[in-house]
Amino acid sequence: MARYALLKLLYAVPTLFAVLLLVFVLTRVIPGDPAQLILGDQATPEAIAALRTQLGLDKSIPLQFLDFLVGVLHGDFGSSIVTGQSVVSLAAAVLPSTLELTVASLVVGVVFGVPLGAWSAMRRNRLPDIAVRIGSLIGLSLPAFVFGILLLVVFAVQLGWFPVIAPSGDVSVFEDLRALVLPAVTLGILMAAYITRVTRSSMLQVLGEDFIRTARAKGVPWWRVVRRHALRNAIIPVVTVVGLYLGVLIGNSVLTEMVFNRPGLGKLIVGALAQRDYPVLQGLMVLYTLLIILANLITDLAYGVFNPRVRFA
Amino acid sequence: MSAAPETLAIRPPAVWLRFARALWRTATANAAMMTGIALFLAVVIVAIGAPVFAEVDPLDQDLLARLVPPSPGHWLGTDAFGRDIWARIAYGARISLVIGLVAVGIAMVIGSALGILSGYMGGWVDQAISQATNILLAFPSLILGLMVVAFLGPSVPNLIAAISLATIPQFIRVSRAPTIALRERDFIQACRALGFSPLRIMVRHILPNIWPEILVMGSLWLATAIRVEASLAFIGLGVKPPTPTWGGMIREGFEQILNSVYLALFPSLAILVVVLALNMIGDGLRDALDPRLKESKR
Amino acid sequence: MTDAPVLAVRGLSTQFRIGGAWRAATRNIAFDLYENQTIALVGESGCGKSITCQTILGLLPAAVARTEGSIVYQGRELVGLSDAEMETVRGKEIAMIFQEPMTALNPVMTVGEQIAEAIRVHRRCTKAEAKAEAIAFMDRVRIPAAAQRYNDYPHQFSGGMRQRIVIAMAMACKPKVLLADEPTTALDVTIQAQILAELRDLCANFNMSMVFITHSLGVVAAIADRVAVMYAGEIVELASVEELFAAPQHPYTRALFQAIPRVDETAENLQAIPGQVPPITAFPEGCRFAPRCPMRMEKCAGRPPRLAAADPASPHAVACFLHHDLALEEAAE
Amino acid sequence: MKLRIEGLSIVKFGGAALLALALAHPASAAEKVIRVGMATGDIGKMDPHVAAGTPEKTLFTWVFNGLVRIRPGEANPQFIEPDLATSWEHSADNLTWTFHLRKGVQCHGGYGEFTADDAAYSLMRAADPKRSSFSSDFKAISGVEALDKYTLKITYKEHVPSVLGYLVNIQGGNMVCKKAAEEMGADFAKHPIGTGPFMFQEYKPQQEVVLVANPDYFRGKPKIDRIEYKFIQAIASRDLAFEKGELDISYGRSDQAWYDRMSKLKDASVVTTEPTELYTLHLNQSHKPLDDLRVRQAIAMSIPRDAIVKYRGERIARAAKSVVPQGYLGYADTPMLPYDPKKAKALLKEAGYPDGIKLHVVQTSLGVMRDTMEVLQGQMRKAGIDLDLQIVEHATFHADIRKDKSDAVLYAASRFPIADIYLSQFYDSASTVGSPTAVTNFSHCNVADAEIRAARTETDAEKQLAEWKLAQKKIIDNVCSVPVYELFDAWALSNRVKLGYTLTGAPGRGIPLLEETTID
Repeated sequence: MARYALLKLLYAVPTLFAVLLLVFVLTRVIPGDPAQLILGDQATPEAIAALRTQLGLDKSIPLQFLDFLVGVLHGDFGSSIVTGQSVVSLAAAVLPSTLELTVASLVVGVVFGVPLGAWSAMRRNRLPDIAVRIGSLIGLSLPAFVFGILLLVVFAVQLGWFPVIAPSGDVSVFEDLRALVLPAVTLGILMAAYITRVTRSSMLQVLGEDFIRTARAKGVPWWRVVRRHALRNAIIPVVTVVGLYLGVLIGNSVLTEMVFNRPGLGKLIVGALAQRDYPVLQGLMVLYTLLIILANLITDLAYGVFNPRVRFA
Repeated sequence: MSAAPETLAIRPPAVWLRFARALWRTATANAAMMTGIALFLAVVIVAIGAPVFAEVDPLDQDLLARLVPPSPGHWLGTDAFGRDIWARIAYGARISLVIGLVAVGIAMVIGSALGILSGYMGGWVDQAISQATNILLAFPSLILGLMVVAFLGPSVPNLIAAISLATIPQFIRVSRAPTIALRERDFIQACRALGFSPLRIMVRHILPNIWPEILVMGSLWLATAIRVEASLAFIGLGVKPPTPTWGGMIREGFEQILNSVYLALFPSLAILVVVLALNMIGDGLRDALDPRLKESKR
Repeated sequence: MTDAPVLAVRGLSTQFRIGGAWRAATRNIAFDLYENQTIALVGESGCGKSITCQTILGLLPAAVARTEGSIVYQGRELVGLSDAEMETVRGKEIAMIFQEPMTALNPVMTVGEQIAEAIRVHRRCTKAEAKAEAIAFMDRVRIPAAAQRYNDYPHQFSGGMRQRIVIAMAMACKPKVLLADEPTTALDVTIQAQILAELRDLCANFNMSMVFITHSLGVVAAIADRVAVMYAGEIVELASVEELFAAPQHPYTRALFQAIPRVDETAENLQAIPGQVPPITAFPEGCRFAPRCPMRMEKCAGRPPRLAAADPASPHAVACFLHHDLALEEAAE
Repeated sequence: MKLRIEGLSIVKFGGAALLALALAHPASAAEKVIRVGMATGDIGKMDPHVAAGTPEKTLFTWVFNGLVRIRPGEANPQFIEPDLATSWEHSADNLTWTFHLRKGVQCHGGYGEFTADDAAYSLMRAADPKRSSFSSDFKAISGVEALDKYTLKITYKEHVPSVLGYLVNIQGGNMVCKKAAEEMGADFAKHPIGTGPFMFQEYKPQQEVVLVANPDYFRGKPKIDRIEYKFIQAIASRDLAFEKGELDISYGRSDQAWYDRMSKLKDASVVTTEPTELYTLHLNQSHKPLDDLRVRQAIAMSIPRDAIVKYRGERIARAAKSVVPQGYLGYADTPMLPYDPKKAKALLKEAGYPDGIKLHVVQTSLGVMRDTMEVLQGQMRKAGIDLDLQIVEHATFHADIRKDKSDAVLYAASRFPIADIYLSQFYDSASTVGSPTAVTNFSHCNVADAEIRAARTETDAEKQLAEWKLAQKKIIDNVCSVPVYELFDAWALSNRVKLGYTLTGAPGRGIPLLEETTID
């Protein structure tokens, strides 16, 4: 398994390189000049040219790429051309809250999605099933920010249980978790909606399998058939979907991060793109790609754990 | 072996005929599917006949009647420019439906084709497709959208291309895994032994077995596709204003959410109706196409 | 043969909900199973053999299937029992094995666990005890190196081995009755013989009765004491193996015998009989075989014949107006 | 069955957790803290001579001083008063200025006393195009010299309309400490050092900057201990945080609906401040059919200025009355073509466009700019003018409009309140985009070059005003652009905040928090 993981990571290197190259070229091909954006609309062309030189943007793109690669090999990802902060420190500042939110919403999604999906499948076409299905579709159709704002209005402003904006500074773990609840639920609802659908569909298929009948024929009580036989098989495709969605979650939680004013990788990437902050964009895309690859790897390994038919070779 | 009576198995000569009959039988027997079809047709009719259903011009601004709540004059209220929300939803259905259905449709076809190919062929084909998938997955949809703008320029077809591109990996992944599992199953082994061409095996034997999953995934991503249009609007790939789209309306609604919740709510509900309808149809389709699928034991 | 049957089935009818209406898939099934006896249910695919077995164990989903009639197991009525009550019967008193060993086992549980589970749901015992017993049963059904293979998953076994595991699982609680639903159909011919021998052996050793479903008369001869021939949801002929093979009475049974040389293990349609088995939604009013029967009479279309002995002294029963004039009392549903 | 029970227990557990959370209250701090919410995802370079955005400028208001300042709460240069300089005098020709600095002013972080040397360094830095975004404001300076520790002499090559205006504590007029700037180099932008009432303490990416009171502030130690300057991009989140009391001051939205809603909050007030931003639609004369005056006049007549002001909100917006914002030195109320869509159509017909015209416009996706453009689009439609909007991301917008890609450019700007800056940057042909001296002349306007340039060096105030007035008239008659409306900044303030002055204007955009500002 370790060998498998290592091999997978090795395969990731060309992916990483391709992503980098794409990001590098594309960001420089699209219109928009970071120097202009930094200096504002009253800056003279002279000042802008000077800043471009200072930032090394007057060099050819291949040369810039080379510079960047050399830097990366030395562990230097450069500094933001907008704020001057080092890319590594920026990434380090936002990564914990991104991971925290991702894991928390994953937990919310699984804790609600799997049981609801299984329940829905077992009560197929009856009231609980219909309710769960419509509920999950509402979860999918309504934008996260509508939920987010709704949760804020009810639980933060009116009931006062949670803060509107995440507390900053050295707050207790408790305060930190408290601020995590609403954003995790907001993102988790979407996740749960997906998981519910997939679990239900997978569960329906598994419940029709012969081995379920075998288990029942040997007198295994129904709840135990569901738990030990059906769910353990039905969970396998869920693992794939969860893994898949994990990456989407990390990158596309921007709106949730905005509503709850949390720092995050997605927000930072979008911000860097808007500002044409090339070094930050490059560095974060490396990090983001690594996270995706890691998420894939974990999914693969988890898949193997849940599915004995898969062998790691 | 099926728990349902085996005598039910009827084998008409052609696939399309089986499809049509099964569809018709399911549709007439399945109230939910009928409702779904009716709902979806209703949305399509509203979209096509928007000028009939909404007498007001969706572009007509009334600067002094902005953010009006639902009322007799504007029965879904007005937006931040005093435009009638109902008219904009009706007209917006045209582009949003096209974008959602076409983008997901394309992604579904290309994605599952690649996924099945990858899962069935294995080896270097699988490696190549998986690597490409990883690269695509590594781009948040926003950045992916930007790539498309940079190369193709903004337009509705390019918008659809961008959304498809962002969605394809999902379908690759969802179809690849079960294909790998199926590849080892006896009936596929048997097909191979009989010398069936890989193409025939993939299309006629693997696809019918995994496409319930693909359908479910498709209905899931439709809502996302319609909404992604809104987020791409931020980077210039959106539909040009003042043309109404549901995604664009939701984006506008975000700005005004505390002033008037209807701006974001109604287009979201419109998306919900379409997704609901398609899910009802999708579930019905699945029942029709998948004779193996049995009722739960209780 | 003792006096009281272990399992007595009377007037059993299983109905499915199709398009909103209840349709009978089987009708008026009746047979007795005595201790140490094997009864074979023979017929084409879709004739209701499997449904009858699953009905006996109450395995059909209540939402789509309902049962009328009576199933008495050792004096206890099984029809109408709650699921929880049935759970004490399944596996412990009546067990079942299936046609498809490839799919009958849970792919994510080790085979050992699956056998041990059957033991543990019916008896209070420790995990270790259950494991030891499971290994003993694996040994008993001749799985090589049983102890080592306890922790293997189903996909690591061949088809024949998997069927042995399914059998071990069914035997784990030493049931009185074994329902075997075409247990050899999916296997190679050589393996088939081994499994049949195994089942015979087990029945004898464990004092067990068996309902054996097959569409192959050859297999019937090898394993059964009595035979019930089924067509379109009904038993059309019921006799001892000897009598049936010596003098088949029902035109359908005769057709089956005529078809033997031309039927291999996988062919399911009888070329010898023109036409097809009618679908459940289109059963004919009278004798269900009438449309395909070469000896069809006018009255065959009117009322369904009853399963009865032509000669009251003989246990050889047949449902055909060629042999007697007895009709089923109740009109077809 | 079992699952249902498990589901329920999860709900119960969740409920218990919520209850537990509800019972815990955050400990209230004894120190006085003002929390300000700003509409941004993050802050840029915290170098006052580089950053030009509202989020950064607001911060600079608290950290830096100028040689002079505009009286807190006002935005008009007529209220200029001493800041780091206590007095000043100038030569008769206005070309030599001498400033006498306050003694004993300390730079933050122990970087020593602020002296004429620092002031000279600061000005040189602001005038250096390599280090400053505002160098053009100081290009008339020929020399800066520290005569002694507390005396600074500035000499000018030519007459400048308002020398003091450029030396107030905004943009290039902010005084940095030489030692800190030199020692830190590029890091200065991460840790700004000034002389103001509050000192930079900590930056958290995407979250906030924390500032603490400067105990040695020359006007006295501030009454509040700390400012938490929070970056909250989404207006809804800012509003909710303010409503719940997690913010004391919150940057609002220039929208009547926002104004009305926030005005209803208890214990809070909504304030609109000058300077306004003037929204102007620049018509690119180098593109057909905008080279035709009649077409431009038709456009001018297709915009219902008053209706648009009503739409935006009368507490938030006022109709533009010239190409220069109201209140600027040299502003002249200049009559413009009245709203008349019928006449506009007729003019288009006369110009050879009986079916109306279509303009291709590059437009930013940013909030109010985009809203305004959509309103214009909806209104101009009625006069047969079709705006084909290509909505692009803000960075692309800035790049594209400087490459002449758009037929018309909607631009919002506030400048130092002297007509010259506005006129020079937007209407002097030297500033035409694409030229080496380009600034923001998007219309290729050149009809008022003579007047703009004459006024710039005119020493006679009367004559100068006359030149500016003529320039504005010429620009408007030629319809180089159509000014639409001016928008105020809107803020929500908790009534617990006592600013210590009456707030009507904020020259640096951000609300000044001073030594006397406090919070109950």
